[in-house]
Amino acid sequence: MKGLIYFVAFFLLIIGAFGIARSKDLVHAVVCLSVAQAGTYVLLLAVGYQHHASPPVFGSPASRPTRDVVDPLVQAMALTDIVVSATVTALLLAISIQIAKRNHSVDPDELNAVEG
Amino acid sequence: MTAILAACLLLVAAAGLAVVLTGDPARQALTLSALSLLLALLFLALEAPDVALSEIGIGTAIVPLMVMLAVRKIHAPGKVDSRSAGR
Amino acid sequence: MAHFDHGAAALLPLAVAVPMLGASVMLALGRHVSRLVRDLFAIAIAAGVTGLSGYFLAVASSGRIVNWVATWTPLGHRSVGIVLEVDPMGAGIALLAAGLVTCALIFSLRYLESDTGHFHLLVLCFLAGMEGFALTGDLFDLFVFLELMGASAYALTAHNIEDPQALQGGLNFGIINSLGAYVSLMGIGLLYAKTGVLQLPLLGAKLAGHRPGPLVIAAFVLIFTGLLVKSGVVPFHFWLADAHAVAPAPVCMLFSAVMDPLGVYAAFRVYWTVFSPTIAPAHARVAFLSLGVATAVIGAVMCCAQRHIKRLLAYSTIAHVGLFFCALGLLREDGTAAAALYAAGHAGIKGALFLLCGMLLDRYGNVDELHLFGKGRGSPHLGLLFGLCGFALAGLPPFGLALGKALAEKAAIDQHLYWMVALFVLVSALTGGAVLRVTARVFLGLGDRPKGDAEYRAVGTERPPAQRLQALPAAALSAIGVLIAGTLALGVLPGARDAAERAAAAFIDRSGYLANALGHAGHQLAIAPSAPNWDLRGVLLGIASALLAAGFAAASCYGRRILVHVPALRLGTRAVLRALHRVHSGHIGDYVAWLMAGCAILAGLIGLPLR
Amino acid sequence: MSRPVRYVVFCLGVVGLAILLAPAVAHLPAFGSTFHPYRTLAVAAAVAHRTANVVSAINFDQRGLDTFGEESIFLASVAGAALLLRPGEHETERRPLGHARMLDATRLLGYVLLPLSTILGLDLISHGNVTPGGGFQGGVVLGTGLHLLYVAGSYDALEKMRPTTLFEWGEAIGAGSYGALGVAGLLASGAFLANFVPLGHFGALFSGGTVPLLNIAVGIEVASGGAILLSHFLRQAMFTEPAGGGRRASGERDE
Repeated sequence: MKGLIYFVAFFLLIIGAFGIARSKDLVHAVVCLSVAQAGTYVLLLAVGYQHHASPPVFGSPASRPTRDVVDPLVQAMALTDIVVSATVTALLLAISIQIAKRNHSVDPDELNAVEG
Repeated sequence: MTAILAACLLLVAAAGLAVVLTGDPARQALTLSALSLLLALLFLALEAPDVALSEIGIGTAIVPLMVMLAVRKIHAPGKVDSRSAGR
Repeated sequence: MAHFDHGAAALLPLAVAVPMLGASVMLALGRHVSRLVRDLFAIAIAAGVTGLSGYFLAVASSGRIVNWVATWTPLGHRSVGIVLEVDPMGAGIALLAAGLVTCALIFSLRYLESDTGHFHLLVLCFLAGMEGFALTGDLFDLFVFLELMGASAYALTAHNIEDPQALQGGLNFGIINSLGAYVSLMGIGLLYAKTGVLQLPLLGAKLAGHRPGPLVIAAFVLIFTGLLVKSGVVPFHFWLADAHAVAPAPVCMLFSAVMDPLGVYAAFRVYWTVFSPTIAPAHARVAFLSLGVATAVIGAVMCCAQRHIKRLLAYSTIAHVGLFFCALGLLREDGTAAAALYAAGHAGIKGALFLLCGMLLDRYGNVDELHLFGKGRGSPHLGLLFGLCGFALAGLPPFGLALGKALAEKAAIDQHLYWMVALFVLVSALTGGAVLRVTARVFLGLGDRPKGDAEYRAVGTERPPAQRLQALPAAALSAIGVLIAGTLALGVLPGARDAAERAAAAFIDRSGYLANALGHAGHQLAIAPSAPNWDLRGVLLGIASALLAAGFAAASCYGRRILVHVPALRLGTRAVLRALHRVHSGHIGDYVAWLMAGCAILAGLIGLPLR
Repeated sequence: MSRPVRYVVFCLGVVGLAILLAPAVAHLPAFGSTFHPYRTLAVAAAVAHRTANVVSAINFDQRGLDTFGEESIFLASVAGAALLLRPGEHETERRPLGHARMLDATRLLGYVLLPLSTILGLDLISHGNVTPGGGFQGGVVLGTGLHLLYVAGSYDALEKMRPTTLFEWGEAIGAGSYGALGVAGLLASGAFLANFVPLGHFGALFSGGTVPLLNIAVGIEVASGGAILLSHFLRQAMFTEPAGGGRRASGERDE
């Protein structure tokens, strides 16, 4: 199980990066970036997991927390990470839209505004 | 529990691969929301309801919506090319 | 480092909160007030943060300032909170960031068109990110502020949506930096899995005394990947030239002068506080020095090969980052002190050069060296300042940059690393020489009139010709003047070297950092006997670099005449440059591939010697 | 670099990473183990501050500075997207004319979902300190919920309900209150973001001191900012076009 979950985490990171490397469309590349980021969520939550533990939320007012819960810190980190993902995606999509207008293409192979 | 977790993980990996291999960004918006949904399930299985809620809100709604709007702007026929007149 | 100033400690978070509150006000009111009010408001906020950071520096020089945010002070060795821990190095770079943002805002008083206040808002967010990044003592908090700097910086880079280069530069910047940050976050996750803490001082305490196992090495490599991307270290540097060449001049200045050095600062902060007790300096040194040398050499060569002046300056920043890495990579107090002075001096000069580029763009609508050939004759003031900065960049005493360079060379000689002295002299001569070559061609019209400038693509303009400024705006000139004067002051004020050495001693003092974080008094640091700033050898090496730079500039102005007679040299140069150009393709896919390869290279550099 | 060369460089990197990571993962604590030292501390600290949702306690109380940074990222990104999606020099923004022709069923769905999503969003925000969810999740639901009106095809209604200035004010107030609550903590008890409000009873609606207040601040910011973000993308995709371009103003409509 341990091998599988960490493998999936790094697999998502690498496959996302690979998607950017082979991308023929900037929007596609931006989406692949968010796939790469999904790997970080999986890794963080895997680190904090504990078998037979509950979510770190003690809903009912009366019960004092006595049971074991999974690590809430990695969840807080993952939450922040998700916000970052959404905002970066928004910015990069906005830039891609403008690139499409100026260059009439969003294929990285055909963009040559900067080089050398 | 372990079986559910393993199933979720394999589905997430497959969905991630699918998103990357979907060349057409318009379809990617759909595969991406599928990936997000599976991620949310995985997060629930990992006892992280807060994260699952965020992922559903962000990953299945806002980001695919932005992707679709961006694709519409970029790839709508005639939309981009008509810009050349303005430059 | 014994006493704490609780007043200063309580105020630490304000360095982040004040610019963010300013940004909120800007968002609410920016549309509804005049341009001037927006400008003055933003300048006032940045100046306030500058004052605050200056106060921190003054307090920190007699003892670290520690703030467990929201009073989550540790019980024993544990705390759930975030710690802000500031030593003179951290306060110094925070001061540099705030001061340069103030200069950038003053410069842009009449520079950028913006009718919503969003530009100012983003600059304030960027400032908040840099301040948090400099002051925090928590690994995840570092990531958060890295992303805050990033998000504001991507948008600022692509600010000019009419310019394809700006857009592509912004996109490459955004994708590579985000990917680097995610890789870092994975490393943070691994380290957290092993130790269960996130605060830098506590992480160091957890790792102390253990042999560096595969997990620690992996965490080191992953965390450093993101920080090295931010610093622009080879092979993570590709985005840097793209972004720095195209952002509005005042923003470029912030990128080159503070943002990249902040990446270097964070890398060594994390190394010293977290990893130094397990990956010993003797092992890590090889990795840091190799990266530094590669970065310095590739940066310097690419710098000389550019004709887009801002791009040239960007590669010169890469070269200097390489030099900082070499000095810090000695992993000793003297090298660290030298790098601090070097980076501060570099910030002033490089900042001034980018602002001068902004004025060139303003006047001539172009920053192509060959296109501008001889056109700058009408602006003797700009030319004079440009030349002065070129000499200062090469290491001419008594600028602060030269002082840092001289001390770095001294540190290298003390370690018998004579090749490193040669590297410092050569790289600074090449980068300074490239700026002098620009000065000679543009402002003096020296050398052969270059051919083929018509073939070159137009260089992105920041303002349509009708709106170009004819007179040099006083505000902009004064910002440039302050930057150059500040660098000069750094070199001539007595005590600059002492202050840097004390800051360096605190920076590498891990046990003191830990003790202060836990509320204990650290041990007393031995204060070195006060030394004069300059010694003869340093001055001579500085003058030699400056002369070499002038010689190099002359040679490249008249180079074609020489090279015609030496076909082998010409062909060799051309082949090398062509290969380098092909690698620096501007293609995001290539950059991602290099990022992955860079991870592996870093892993090899740090992991193999430990096997 | 050519594509094959790029793939070779990439693959070499991946091979190196694999060699680095495989033994590292082997040295990690076992998956699902009980080694979570931070968890133990964080739960105790959350209980001490009577916050039933420990994730919220960490986000807003124990590590409130991280969330402050996160909200700043959000503020910067929304402003950045607005800056980048502004109409260019040669572009105009066309006003939408009339209503889109939409299926009644879709429309109905939109109108039904709107109040539902509003209620859900408000509920998520207000109970963030006791149940899963919080300002961010609720804000996202609220912000997107408004766009159901767009799905319902009534762009005019959306424009009326979503005056950008008002939302900018909302976002500014949300982000500003987070910082202001931090400064209030500094003034009231001498530490930025200190939890200075009475803590209430464990599990109650208003428990956890500043946690529900910060939740509301974030909720306002994210709902307004999310609405602004989506509206910029929407305007860009639907109504921004080259000035004098040959396209008819009311030519194209919804998908």
